[in-house]
Amino acid sequence: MPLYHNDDQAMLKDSIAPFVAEQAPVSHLRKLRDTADATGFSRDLWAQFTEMGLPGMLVPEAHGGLGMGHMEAGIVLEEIGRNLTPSPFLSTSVGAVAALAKAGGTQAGRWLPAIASGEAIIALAIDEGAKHRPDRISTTATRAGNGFRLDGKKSFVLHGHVADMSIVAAKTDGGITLFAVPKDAKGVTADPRRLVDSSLASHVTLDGVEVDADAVIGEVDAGGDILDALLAATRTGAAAEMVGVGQGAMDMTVTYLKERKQFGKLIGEFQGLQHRAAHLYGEMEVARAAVMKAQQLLDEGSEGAKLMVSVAKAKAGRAANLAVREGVQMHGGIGMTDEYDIGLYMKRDRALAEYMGDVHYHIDQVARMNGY
Amino acid sequence: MPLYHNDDQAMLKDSIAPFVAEQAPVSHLRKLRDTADATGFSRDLWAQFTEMGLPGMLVPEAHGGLGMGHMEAGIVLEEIGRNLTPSPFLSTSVGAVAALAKAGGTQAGRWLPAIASGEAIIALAIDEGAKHRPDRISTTATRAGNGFRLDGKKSFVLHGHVADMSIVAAKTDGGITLFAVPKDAKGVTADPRRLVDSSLASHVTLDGVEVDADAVIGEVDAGGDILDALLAATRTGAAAEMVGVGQGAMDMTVTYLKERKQFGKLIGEFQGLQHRAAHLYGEMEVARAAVMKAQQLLDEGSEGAKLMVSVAKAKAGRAANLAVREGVQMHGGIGMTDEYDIGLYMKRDRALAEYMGDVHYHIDQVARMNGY
Amino acid sequence: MSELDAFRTEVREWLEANCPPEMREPVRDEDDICWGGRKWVFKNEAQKQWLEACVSKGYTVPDWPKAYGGAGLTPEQTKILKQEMKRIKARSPLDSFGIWMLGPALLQFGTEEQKVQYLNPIARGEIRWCQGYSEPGSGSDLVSLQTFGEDKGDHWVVNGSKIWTSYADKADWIFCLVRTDKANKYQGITFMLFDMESPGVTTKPILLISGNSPFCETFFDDVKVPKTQYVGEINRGWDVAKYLLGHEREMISGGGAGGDMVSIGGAFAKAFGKNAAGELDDPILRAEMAAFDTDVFAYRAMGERFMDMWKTGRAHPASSNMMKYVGTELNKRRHELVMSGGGSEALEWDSEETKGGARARGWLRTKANSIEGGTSEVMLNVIAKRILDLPGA
Amino acid sequence: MSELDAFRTEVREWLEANCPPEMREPVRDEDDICWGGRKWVFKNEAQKQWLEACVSKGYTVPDWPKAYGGAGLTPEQTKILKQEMKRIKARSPLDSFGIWMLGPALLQFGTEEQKVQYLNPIARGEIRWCQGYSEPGSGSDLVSLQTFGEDKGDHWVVNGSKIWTSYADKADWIFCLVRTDKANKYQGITFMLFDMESPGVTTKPILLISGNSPFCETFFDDVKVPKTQYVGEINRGWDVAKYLLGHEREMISGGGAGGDMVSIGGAFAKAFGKNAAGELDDPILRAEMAAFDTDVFAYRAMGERFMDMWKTGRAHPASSNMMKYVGTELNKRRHELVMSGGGSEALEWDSEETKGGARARGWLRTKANSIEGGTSEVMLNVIAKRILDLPGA
Repeated sequence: MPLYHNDDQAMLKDSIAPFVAEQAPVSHLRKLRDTADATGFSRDLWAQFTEMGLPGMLVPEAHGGLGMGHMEAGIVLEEIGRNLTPSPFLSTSVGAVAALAKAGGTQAGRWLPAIASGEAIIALAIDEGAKHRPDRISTTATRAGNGFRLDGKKSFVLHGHVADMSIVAAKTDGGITLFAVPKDAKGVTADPRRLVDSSLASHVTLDGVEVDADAVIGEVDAGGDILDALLAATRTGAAAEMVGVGQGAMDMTVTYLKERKQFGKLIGEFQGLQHRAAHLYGEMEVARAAVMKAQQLLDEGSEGAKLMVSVAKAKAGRAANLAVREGVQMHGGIGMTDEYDIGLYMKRDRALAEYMGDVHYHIDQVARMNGY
Repeated sequence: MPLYHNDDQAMLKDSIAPFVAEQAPVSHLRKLRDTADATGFSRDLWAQFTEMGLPGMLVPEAHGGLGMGHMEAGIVLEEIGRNLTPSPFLSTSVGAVAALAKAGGTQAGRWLPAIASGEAIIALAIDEGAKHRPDRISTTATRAGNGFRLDGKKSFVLHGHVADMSIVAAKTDGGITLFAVPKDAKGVTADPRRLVDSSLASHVTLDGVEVDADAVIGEVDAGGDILDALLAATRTGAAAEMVGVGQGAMDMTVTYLKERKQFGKLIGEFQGLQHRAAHLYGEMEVARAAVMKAQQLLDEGSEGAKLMVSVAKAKAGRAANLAVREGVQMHGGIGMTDEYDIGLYMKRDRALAEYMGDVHYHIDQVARMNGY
Repeated sequence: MSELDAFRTEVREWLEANCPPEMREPVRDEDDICWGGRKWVFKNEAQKQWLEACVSKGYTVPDWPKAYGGAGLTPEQTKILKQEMKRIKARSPLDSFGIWMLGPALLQFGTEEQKVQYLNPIARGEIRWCQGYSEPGSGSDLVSLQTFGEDKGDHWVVNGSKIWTSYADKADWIFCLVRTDKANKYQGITFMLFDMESPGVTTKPILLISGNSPFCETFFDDVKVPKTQYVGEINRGWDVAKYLLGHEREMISGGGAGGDMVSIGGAFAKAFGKNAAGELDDPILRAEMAAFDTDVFAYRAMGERFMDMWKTGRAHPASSNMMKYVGTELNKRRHELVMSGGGSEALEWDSEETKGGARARGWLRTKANSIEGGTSEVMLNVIAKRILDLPGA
Repeated sequence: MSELDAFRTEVREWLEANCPPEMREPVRDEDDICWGGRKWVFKNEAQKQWLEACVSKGYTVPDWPKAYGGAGLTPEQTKILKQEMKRIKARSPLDSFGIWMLGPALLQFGTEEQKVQYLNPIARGEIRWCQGYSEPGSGSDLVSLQTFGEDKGDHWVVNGSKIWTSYADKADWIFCLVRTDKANKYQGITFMLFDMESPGVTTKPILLISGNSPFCETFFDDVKVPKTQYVGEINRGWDVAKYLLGHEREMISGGGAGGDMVSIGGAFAKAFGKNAAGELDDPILRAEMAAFDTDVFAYRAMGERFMDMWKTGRAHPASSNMMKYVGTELNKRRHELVMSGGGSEALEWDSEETKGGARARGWLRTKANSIEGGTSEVMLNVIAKRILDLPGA
């Protein structure tokens, strides 16, 4: 497969880009923020997403979805990134779908159609501390009655306070097991926090939460692979969204360079800024290619996907960080004001960079996967 | 003490700078190189150094030296760096003197006056592998007869093939012990290698070398502190020399920017290059200050010296590396030719950066000394 | 040296007796800073006591002459006072643009009368000043400013607007660059002083990305300024401004110079835990923090060197630009690392545990460091031109 | 797809039968490369066999038409051939500026006669070409070149000198930019071809900091060039040169695209040993190597994407400049890390163990990457102007 969008994908992009730009531009985020929206996203917008079939893009056709791949999901995520659109798309339609589709079984049968129909919002309860350490899960699931009893604390759970179901990673006797914990389960408390980018992420407490045996996603003790699928999909998706954030910030900044005058010149005429903008362009292009490669390898089910996913998350993190930093700096004083959008890009970038492993985590993974 | 050269130090600089520039400019290095000099430096030049009292700058007055400090030695080293002068000054007059002065005793009494009088060249046999790891010495010194028997291999021993004495760090039963191994000791072989900067460094093999008990520098098993003194002095000196190398490269490059025309302009008019040159200037100034601070703390015998020495070696390494890289790049094609001096600065910088711990080693030390 | 030793002893005893314990606690946030001024409300009794004690000794501006409210200390004595205050972690008794900016300008360019009139209330924290330099259309190109003062014989009538006036909504007076000659770009600006309560002055806070509003837009609508209220010469305000910009940079950049050698990696080691080798348990972040610490410790040495040279006239006049450039870029990098170190917790914007998103807001605030007081790009231009003497820079 | 599968099988079998085992060993140094030409002496029988086998199939230039010595393969088939060669680690049968540079120029701008005349000997490795672009006074400002060809009716008389002519001392012919109209900067250059044995041509190798001399200065003293020996139109050689510069960048940058995903950290892990956590036992160097590997793996993806887009006409025409910029800067960084990884051993300049200082010389060689074929600065200018459309760039 060549590493560019084929005709179908290009068509998808041509329909998604104007849709998101019109329905959920940055002003949409501002409105939710300024009205202190308590959901974290617009349910009306999600309904519009549903009309276009987006929530079920990655859901297999057998479960009522479109059976598309990560390359296609990435197209949507890039536009979400470019417009800073608050949306449960990444956790629900990418991360949760990847896990459920990989696992199959009861929970897949129950939730995948509900995701595809736009009815279910799913949260991913993986992290436990302030940093992403999925190899050190201490939430426990102990056998109790017909099922399990879950105890632990989860953090950085996007949409955790409104999700219809949360995928919870827990330690079981022989490994890691993933559980589908429904919204109304007793003993679950979600304490939502407003983050720097105005999104809401919860600290989730699981205090003796009892679930049936069939709440297990996949098999008991065999959640490692499913968790890996969830992580690979979510990381790649977050990277695609960051490419959108970085590209949006860069485009806005390049436009500004062509408009703002200082010392009797357009500031874009100054070679110092030209070279930095050109360097940034190169970094963004590299990041974009890395993300597409990760999407391609995931879609192919390739062995090499895991390495490329970490490369993509790290590289997109670096490039988008550069884009928002250069963006604010090149905008000068007005870039520091809440009135201008560039600062909002910096905030969203920071949250995405941290989500599911930051640059440092993934560079370290690259080293480990290469045996050093 | 203020962190600039006082009047005496400024006077010293005013006499050293023209002396080195006249007697041992870059052409002096070229001549040694092109005649495949087998010593590694000019003994005539060393005699001139001696006339000025330089070899014994750091030697206590009681031992016939000038009893000066690292700040003064740094003045000489900076000029050595700026002119790429091949010289045993760093190993003999800085590293060895620091160790011998710290240790006192027989070996100090024997070698310090000889250093001050310009008669003795001393080599430092610390490293064993390709990287500087002074905490992992495997050369052994075992008690034998009246003294010790030394076995092991040393590497990167500058002037090792011509030194009158080598300071050898070896493992003894209860710690590290330093030995003064004279040139003619049986079982020592020095295999000199031409390095990238045309200097000569030896692989030294110690094969059952027998030395008397009084060859111990300081006390048996108590060589750790003396080694620390040697390392601190040599690292700070290498950092000062790198400041000279970086400054020399930067000055040459800034001059070139004012002479070379491209696209009908002096290339120094291009803001892209201006900003990079200005950034480099800042980095060089930071490195210079760090090196002076390390010199000051060493001269004061301060507790904080060790940290600052690593900071200085690392920062000078980074800044000088930037200076030579920018130097070659800004010179363009001619910077790649052997005919122009800028490439020689790049080579010397690389050797100094590696000597007694590279940037990575010292940054790691900074972390360790700060408890992480 | 014994005179200085005696002074040190005296200072130490005085501080012991006069600096309230609450004023030895670290400054937690903006609220712990004492800015003074007509509208000032002390946050607590200790803050008031501490200011008054310092005012009585001239210690709010220790190196200013006694006639202007200072203590008339020599540079050596001033250094000792600062060292001793730092030793007991005493808070600054008074922060003030009057002390940092207008004061030095008046000391350099003011008449004797002006010095007495303006400096004493600054030293006592009675008048709080703000600075009116930038305008919406100017930015880095400060000298293109348009705010105009029309000559009306014994006064000017000022019209225009300023932006980035720090705390203009809380200040009593403003020092302000006003164009008084439209024909002459550089030599057509006057450095004026006037009361913010003058009719025609209005302010509007600017909401920043950090969620805070330390700056304002300030509008002048036919503001009358007596022709006695200027510093230096009429139409030569640019000289004063340039002098002050150097001073501001010195302040912004020198800020770090006397600071502690606090290691960022050391500060986070506990949160992350350590591996078997005693290393902070996030290897790549550890490496970045260590590289940063190395740069910062080196920069601190430069701060010390810069101050030592600056005070004795040894520094290149433009070296404050270099300090400002390097220092502000480092500070931005520090806060990127602080955010990484804090992880998802540091992202929280208004939770109690994070003190209302202190880390995130602080991180965003630092992005202005390399813009305010001259952008990094302008600093680099100045270094290229004035220090490296590059052509056409 | 089955046609391509059949082709793959065929290629695989042919390679198995025709690529000598010695030609499947990694290239160790310059001596293992086959450049061809009139003066060429094969290093061994295998090198000769392999070249001849490829020539007979047209595989030295597989995508050129058969009439010009190629195999006439489609892009898909060419890709398969390359994949299969890579699979068995086959060396390139023939490296040549004729293949990389002059060939594409002739294919684009040459007459049918010229194509037949010049391309066949290139494909067969019979004529080795060098490139005469830069001059001592020009550099990045290539179009300022001064070498002049005086019009003498049926021929030019060329005077001047070129610099950075790769292997000019070993080449048979040169393709060369010569000014033929002094009044017209861009439209006054002709892209000429002539024999290096023409009277008046002399070459002088340039000693580089790496100690090697792959480049020469080349002097033209009344060199007679028939007026048939040019490509494109007279005075329009700049169009050909620009086209070729793009191609050269594509080559320089695309070089890495097909390479293996070799990890630099992985390569050094053995030398350093590992700590208890399995990490390369030099934590800061490990971090830098890991950051580098991340960048390189990402860049490789861009190389693949770039080639896929370039071949199908989807790439921005200036994107080869971006590839060149990013790729060459990465390669310089790689060699800095290789030197650090090698420590003091890598500093050795002529010892046997280091194969005559191979690492140090290789490191120094890479410093030219961001100068030759257009400096990084020129690349950034082009990106700023042609991709970002910045004003005045």
